[in-house]
Amino acid sequence: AKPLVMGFSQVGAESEWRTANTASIKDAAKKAGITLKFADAQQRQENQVKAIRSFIAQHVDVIAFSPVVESGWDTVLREAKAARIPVILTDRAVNVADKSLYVSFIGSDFVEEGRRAARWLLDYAKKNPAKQFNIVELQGTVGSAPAIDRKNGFQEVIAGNPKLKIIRSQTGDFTRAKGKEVMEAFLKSEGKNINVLYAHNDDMAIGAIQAIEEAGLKPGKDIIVVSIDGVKGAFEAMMQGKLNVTVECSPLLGPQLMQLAQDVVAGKPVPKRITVEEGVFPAEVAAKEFPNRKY
Amino acid sequence: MTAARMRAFANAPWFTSLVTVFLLVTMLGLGGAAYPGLLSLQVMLNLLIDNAFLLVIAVGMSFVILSGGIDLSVGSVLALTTMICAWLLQKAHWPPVAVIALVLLLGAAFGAGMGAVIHFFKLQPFIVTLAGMFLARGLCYLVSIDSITIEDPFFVAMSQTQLPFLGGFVSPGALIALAMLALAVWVAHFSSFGRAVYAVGGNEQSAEMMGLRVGRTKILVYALSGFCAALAGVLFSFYMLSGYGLHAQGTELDAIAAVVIGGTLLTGGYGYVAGALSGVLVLGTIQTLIAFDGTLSSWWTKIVIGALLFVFCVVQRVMSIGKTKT
Amino acid sequence: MPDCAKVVPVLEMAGIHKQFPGVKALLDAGLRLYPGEVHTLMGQNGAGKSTLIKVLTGVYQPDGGTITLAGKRIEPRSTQDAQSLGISTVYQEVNLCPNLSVAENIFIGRYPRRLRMIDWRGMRQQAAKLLARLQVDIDVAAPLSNYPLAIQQMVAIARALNIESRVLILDEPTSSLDEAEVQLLFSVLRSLRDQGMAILFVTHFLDQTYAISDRITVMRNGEREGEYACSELSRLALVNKMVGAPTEARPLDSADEAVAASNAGDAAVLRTRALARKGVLQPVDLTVKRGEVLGLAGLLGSGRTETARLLFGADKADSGSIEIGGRERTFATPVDAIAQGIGFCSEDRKHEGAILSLSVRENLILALQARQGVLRAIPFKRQQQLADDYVKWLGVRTASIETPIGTLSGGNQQKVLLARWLATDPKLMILDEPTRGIDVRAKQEIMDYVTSLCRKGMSILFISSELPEVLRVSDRIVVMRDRKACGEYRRGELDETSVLHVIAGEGVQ
Amino acid sequence: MSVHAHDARTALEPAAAKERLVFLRHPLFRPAAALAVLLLIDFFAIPGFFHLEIKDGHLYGSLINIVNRAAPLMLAALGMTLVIATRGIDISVGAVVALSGTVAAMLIGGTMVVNDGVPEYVSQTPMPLALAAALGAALLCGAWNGLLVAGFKLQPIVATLILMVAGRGLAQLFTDGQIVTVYYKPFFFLGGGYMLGLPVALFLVAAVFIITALLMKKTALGLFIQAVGINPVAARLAGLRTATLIFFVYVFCAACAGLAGLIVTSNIKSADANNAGLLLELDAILAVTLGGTSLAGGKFSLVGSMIGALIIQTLTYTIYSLGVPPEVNMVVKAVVVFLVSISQSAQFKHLWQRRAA
Ligand SMILES: Nc1ncnc2c1ncn2[C@@H]1O[C@H](COP(=O)(O)OP(=O)(O)OP(=O)(O)O)[C@@H](O)[C@H]1O
Ligand SMILES: Nc1ncnc2c1ncn2[C@@H]1O[C@H](COP(=O)(O)OP(=O)(O)OP(=O)(O)O)[C@@H](O)[C@H]1O
Ligand SMILES: [Mg+2]
Ligand SMILES: [Mg+2]
Repeated sequence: AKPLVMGFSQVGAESEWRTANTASIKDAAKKAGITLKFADAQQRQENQVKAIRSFIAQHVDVIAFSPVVESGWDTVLREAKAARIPVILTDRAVNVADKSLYVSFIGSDFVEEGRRAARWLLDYAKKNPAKQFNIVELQGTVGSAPAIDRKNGFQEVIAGNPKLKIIRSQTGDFTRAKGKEVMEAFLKSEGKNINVLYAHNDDMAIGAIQAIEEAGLKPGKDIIVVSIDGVKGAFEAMMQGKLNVTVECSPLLGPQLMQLAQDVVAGKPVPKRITVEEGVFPAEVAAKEFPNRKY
Repeated sequence: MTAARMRAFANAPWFTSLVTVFLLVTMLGLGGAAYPGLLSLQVMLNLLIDNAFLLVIAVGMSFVILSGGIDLSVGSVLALTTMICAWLLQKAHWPPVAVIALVLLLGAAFGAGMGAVIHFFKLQPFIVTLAGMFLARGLCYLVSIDSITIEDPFFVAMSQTQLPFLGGFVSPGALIALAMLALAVWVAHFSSFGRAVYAVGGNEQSAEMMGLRVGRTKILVYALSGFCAALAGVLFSFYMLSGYGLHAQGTELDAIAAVVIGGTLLTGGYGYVAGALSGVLVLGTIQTLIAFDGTLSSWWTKIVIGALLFVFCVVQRVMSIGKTKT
Repeated sequence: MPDCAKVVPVLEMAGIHKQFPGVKALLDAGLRLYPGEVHTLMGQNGAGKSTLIKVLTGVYQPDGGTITLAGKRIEPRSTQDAQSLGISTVYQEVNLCPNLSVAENIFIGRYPRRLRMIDWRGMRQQAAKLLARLQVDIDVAAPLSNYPLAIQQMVAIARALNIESRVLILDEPTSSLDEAEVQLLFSVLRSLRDQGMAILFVTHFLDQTYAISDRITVMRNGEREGEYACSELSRLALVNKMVGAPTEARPLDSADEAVAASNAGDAAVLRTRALARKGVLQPVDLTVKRGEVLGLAGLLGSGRTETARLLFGADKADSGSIEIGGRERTFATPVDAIAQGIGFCSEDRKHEGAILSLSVRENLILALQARQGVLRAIPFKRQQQLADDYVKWLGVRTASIETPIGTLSGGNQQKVLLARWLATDPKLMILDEPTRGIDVRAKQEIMDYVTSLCRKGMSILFISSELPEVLRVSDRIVVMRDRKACGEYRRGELDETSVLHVIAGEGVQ
Repeated sequence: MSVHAHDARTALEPAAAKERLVFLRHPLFRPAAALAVLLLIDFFAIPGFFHLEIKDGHLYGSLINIVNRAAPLMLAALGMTLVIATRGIDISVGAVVALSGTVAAMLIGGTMVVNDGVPEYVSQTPMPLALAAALGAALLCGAWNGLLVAGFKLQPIVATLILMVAGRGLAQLFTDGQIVTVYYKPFFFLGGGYMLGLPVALFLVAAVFIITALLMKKTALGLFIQAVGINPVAARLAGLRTATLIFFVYVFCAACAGLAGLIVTSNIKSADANNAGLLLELDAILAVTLGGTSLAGGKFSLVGSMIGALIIQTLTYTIYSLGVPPEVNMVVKAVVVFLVSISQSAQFKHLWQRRAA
């Protein structure tokens, strides 16, 4: 039979995480014998729409994409539906009135990731009942979905607890350099007040850790560092005791996606929402887990 | 004699634009040979549909660049427009016509404001519009950090209407963009405002000495660009049905590139508004080629875009050598 | 000529003051202009003529003084103001838009319209008609920048003529025109005068002044020196009033001959063989000998400037060769020519000469520095000394050597550019219209430099639209016509009329 | 001839008064004043802003932070100043930063070997070689830009757009889109080390600045670059090798960007091809214009550009320190840029004087 053709529109290559995501999808496609049409949108929704339109024009068998943003997909998805091409979402959901416009969504739940980070912190706080926890937050790119969701999830959980308080919050654009720069400023203006750093991704945490060290403090001890993603660098930091915990957000959805695509095209019923197995990795397990990390 | 006529032909001011069109056709031809299906009618129409907003922005940018200025704020103004549209429609429940009228007005006013600052304080357009870019982008987040989905029936209808055309379809947005282009070409070549723009771009001091209203022209140019950016924002709202602060990042560079590729000189005074169309199509074609190829990784995508731009610009340059006044 | 006692002036400027940083350009200057007269404004370079005109036309705001037009006080704030008041102006430096077509440059701001649209075809026809009145026959749809300065000047004049106005102001309109064109312009001006228009005319040519004007206002150092009826002022008296001190009785008239050096050796400094460029210049053979002045005469567009540019490597020749000191050279860029000891003073001062926002000193040393190379900077002290010396020697009127050259008057800019090349001590100096816009005294001085430089062994290729000037300084004259050289004559073989015959293609009689 | 009496004294008096305040008219006065005002606001709004202490044998404090962070921007602005002076623009500096940082990081690379919790560092390529390669890559980029602008006579903005897009792609290609972490201590000295109590990056900037300034003052480069920027046609006819000059400034600009890339990489101990130097070109151009250099080319001020870069970095730092909510960052930045540039315009001075009078 002719190999299955999948059109995949990726957000871009803005982070290691994303690159791992792309690599996983490409590998899995090769393994599954699926012809992958890959298009990079360079972080822009309009480019994704263009790519999807060109997939429709090329009559691919199935379209998958990681939406840059949740809103604004109605029209083009309708065109896909009219062309009878099933659509699978990865990584992020979309916000459309008609849920039949896509067959399935496979990916992580950013809000839940924020909650998990907060829950870990609550647990930690219980072990040190006497202390007050002043938190500084390094947000992702202003307006981006992970930044908004991870912030909300985190806040939701710590809201009821007077001992946990966010004293500073600023964007670090998901990058090491900005994370470091912003943390430097925080350290200057808040100094010893800061007990906890919550970073929306590992990269910013790694940058901030450098800033903390340069300020003469011990990350992981003087300031507890909590972050999200679970990239290799985070594990290295944890092994050195500089990072306390990272909440996994797995980019390795390639195999699951390919399986799903084959099922969809074969006409098998598929669940509307598939959540990826993700863990929470505190520093204690870092050394053991490190060899298993792929990205 | 024929040699002389050839020379005159190559020296004609529209020659560069012609070269651009020729190269565009060549590129599409080669692409069509390599990727079957590329030359289908709908793909060509998609080129228009998907780039309608960019075309409108590039039209406004053409005027600014012809007048010797630059406008970096257009992408942000577009985003701000989508945001205001979405907010007014969804949260304040305004009627769509009022919303569109208001945002177009706001866009023009925003541009005029920047133009006034540029003119009265004799500041550099680059810096003023850069500040405008930050401002408009920042205002988006003040409206809402999150994206807002637009459910207004009129916008939805504009988004989903497919006007049949020779067996394919075009969107209303694409038609609006083409109409805007036609209007702009008329303004540039048959109105005294348009000619004043060229004069100011050619030599501002001389234009002043010849008794043209340089200040008024400059302010109007930026107002026009702001208006176009807002119109592009409305088209974008049709296209995406959402308002979002991160929409259209970097569009200003695309627009500038489109204008320049279309044969307009960044130093002002030389070029054609119609060139914006060929510039936009060149950029769109490059993207379509890459999407049809479908094997490029994210970085190869960038490298190939760069390479295609390079080939295009150099060939364009070599073909029109000897005439360009830089 | 109107009777000044009875007629009221259409325009009166009085007590005008204007100060620039470091310069008092106008000090109590004034002017009276009557309907139906041609009034010439005269004065040395930097006397304030152009500034006075710019104050009148709203380019500059005066620091004090009054302007009255047809009995009403006016305060033009911008050029539009002045235009709408009926004052039409041709400025000294051509102020047109190079990117627009010739026709548009004439009509911009007041297009002929049809159906509320610009009527392009009508505009081109009218433009062609207007230019035909000045006997210029060119493609009016082509961009202005395609044409040499002289044509641009004609376009500027055509533009001014087209404006319905009471007052017409021409600031050195003739500086790049040849004799025939000047005569044409004059006949147009006379007919306008007869229709009652008041015309203000600025020139440095005494002949032209006496040929056309009814009255003369002389300016000196930013002041009005006096106002005279043309018929009552002798040439010598006029010059004395401009200069401020009685000059020696030596006639400064261009008609009079100065004695030239004529010590030309025989060694050729430069020789071209069939040097040509397609569509621009047909094969030319030229020889310039050591210590001689070789004049190039010809009408506008006869290819003199092109010849000069090829010799200097500003444009690349596509056939033929240049031989210097017996060795064949090719010049791809001016750098190569400069290395061989050639200097070139362009006719287009504003676009090809002066670097406007750099200081006089920087402009002056630029070519010398370029020849020395980027790394061997001329010490600052030496730069100052060079600049000071040349400014003094050529009598450049400038607040200091550190003022931007753009703020100097036109003639003074020209002197600085001349100095730029003199400083490189070239073997061959190409002077394309070096005396354009230069006052009588300075012109005399420049001619004297030219001859004295030759005495020191420098060779000069001299291009000028003023035939008498060419005749006077040149040891030999090559006449050009239709982009090729059509004759070579030694000093004395030709006079003005015979040159004109050669130019017209009739040979020497 | 009627002559209006004119009171020359009234006209001259203010002029005389102005002579005494001549420094007010110095082109650098206004950028410097803007910076001073910004610092003054910081002084009142941020406690301990000017506080400096010695920590681990070097100075530590907000001011040190600002200059340290501003170092890459200052370098980029230095190169950009010369490009702008020739009427050009280089929007590829961000990509060059990414590229040079990537090359250095990949060559030095190294792996962390954890022995009993003590990390050890090993380098792959000798560091000097790696640094030379990184700067070499930057120079190549500059030569490429220079070739397109000076050789092919492409418009600078499109010519450098090509590298802006493709350069970052190349960097990502080298790293496979991963962040390359460097595990080699000596390399960190460049962007994170201290000498005589001050950041090493500061010395690098100072060195480049001094070399550039000397080059501009002691050779004729400065004059030539201005001449080319103001009137390229006249400059060529005066015998300048305009193409060579233009080629040179692009190479120089890329070299500065390359050095900036090394500092950035060394500072965060890793090369992030995706994000390093992102939009640095805009900030660099902004710095140059804030410093009073016109984008139309010609006269330029290196010191002005340095001040411009410091204004931008101080502003960023202030925003972070004041606890401005992130969604307002852009608005604040926009307002400050507006205010600073308006306050620098001559027209503003007129308005102000008229009000005062
Ligand atoms: N914008 C300016 N800034 C400073 N000084 C100026 C400016 N314009 C003119 N000047 C000075 O004013 C004086 C008068 O200049 P103006 O151009 O009026 O002379 P002019 O009589 O027209 O001379 P020319 O015959 O050479 O054209 C000169 O000393 C000149 O340097
Ligand atoms: N009267 C004219 N009619 C049409 N074209 C003209 C005229 N005068 C000059 N030109 C243009 O001038 C060009 C050649 O001019 P060039 O500058 O070589 O001549 P020139 O002898 O130096 O004249 P000039 O006196 O202007 O310096 C021609 O290409 C032609 O287009
Ligand atoms: Mg003058
Ligand atoms: Mg000539």
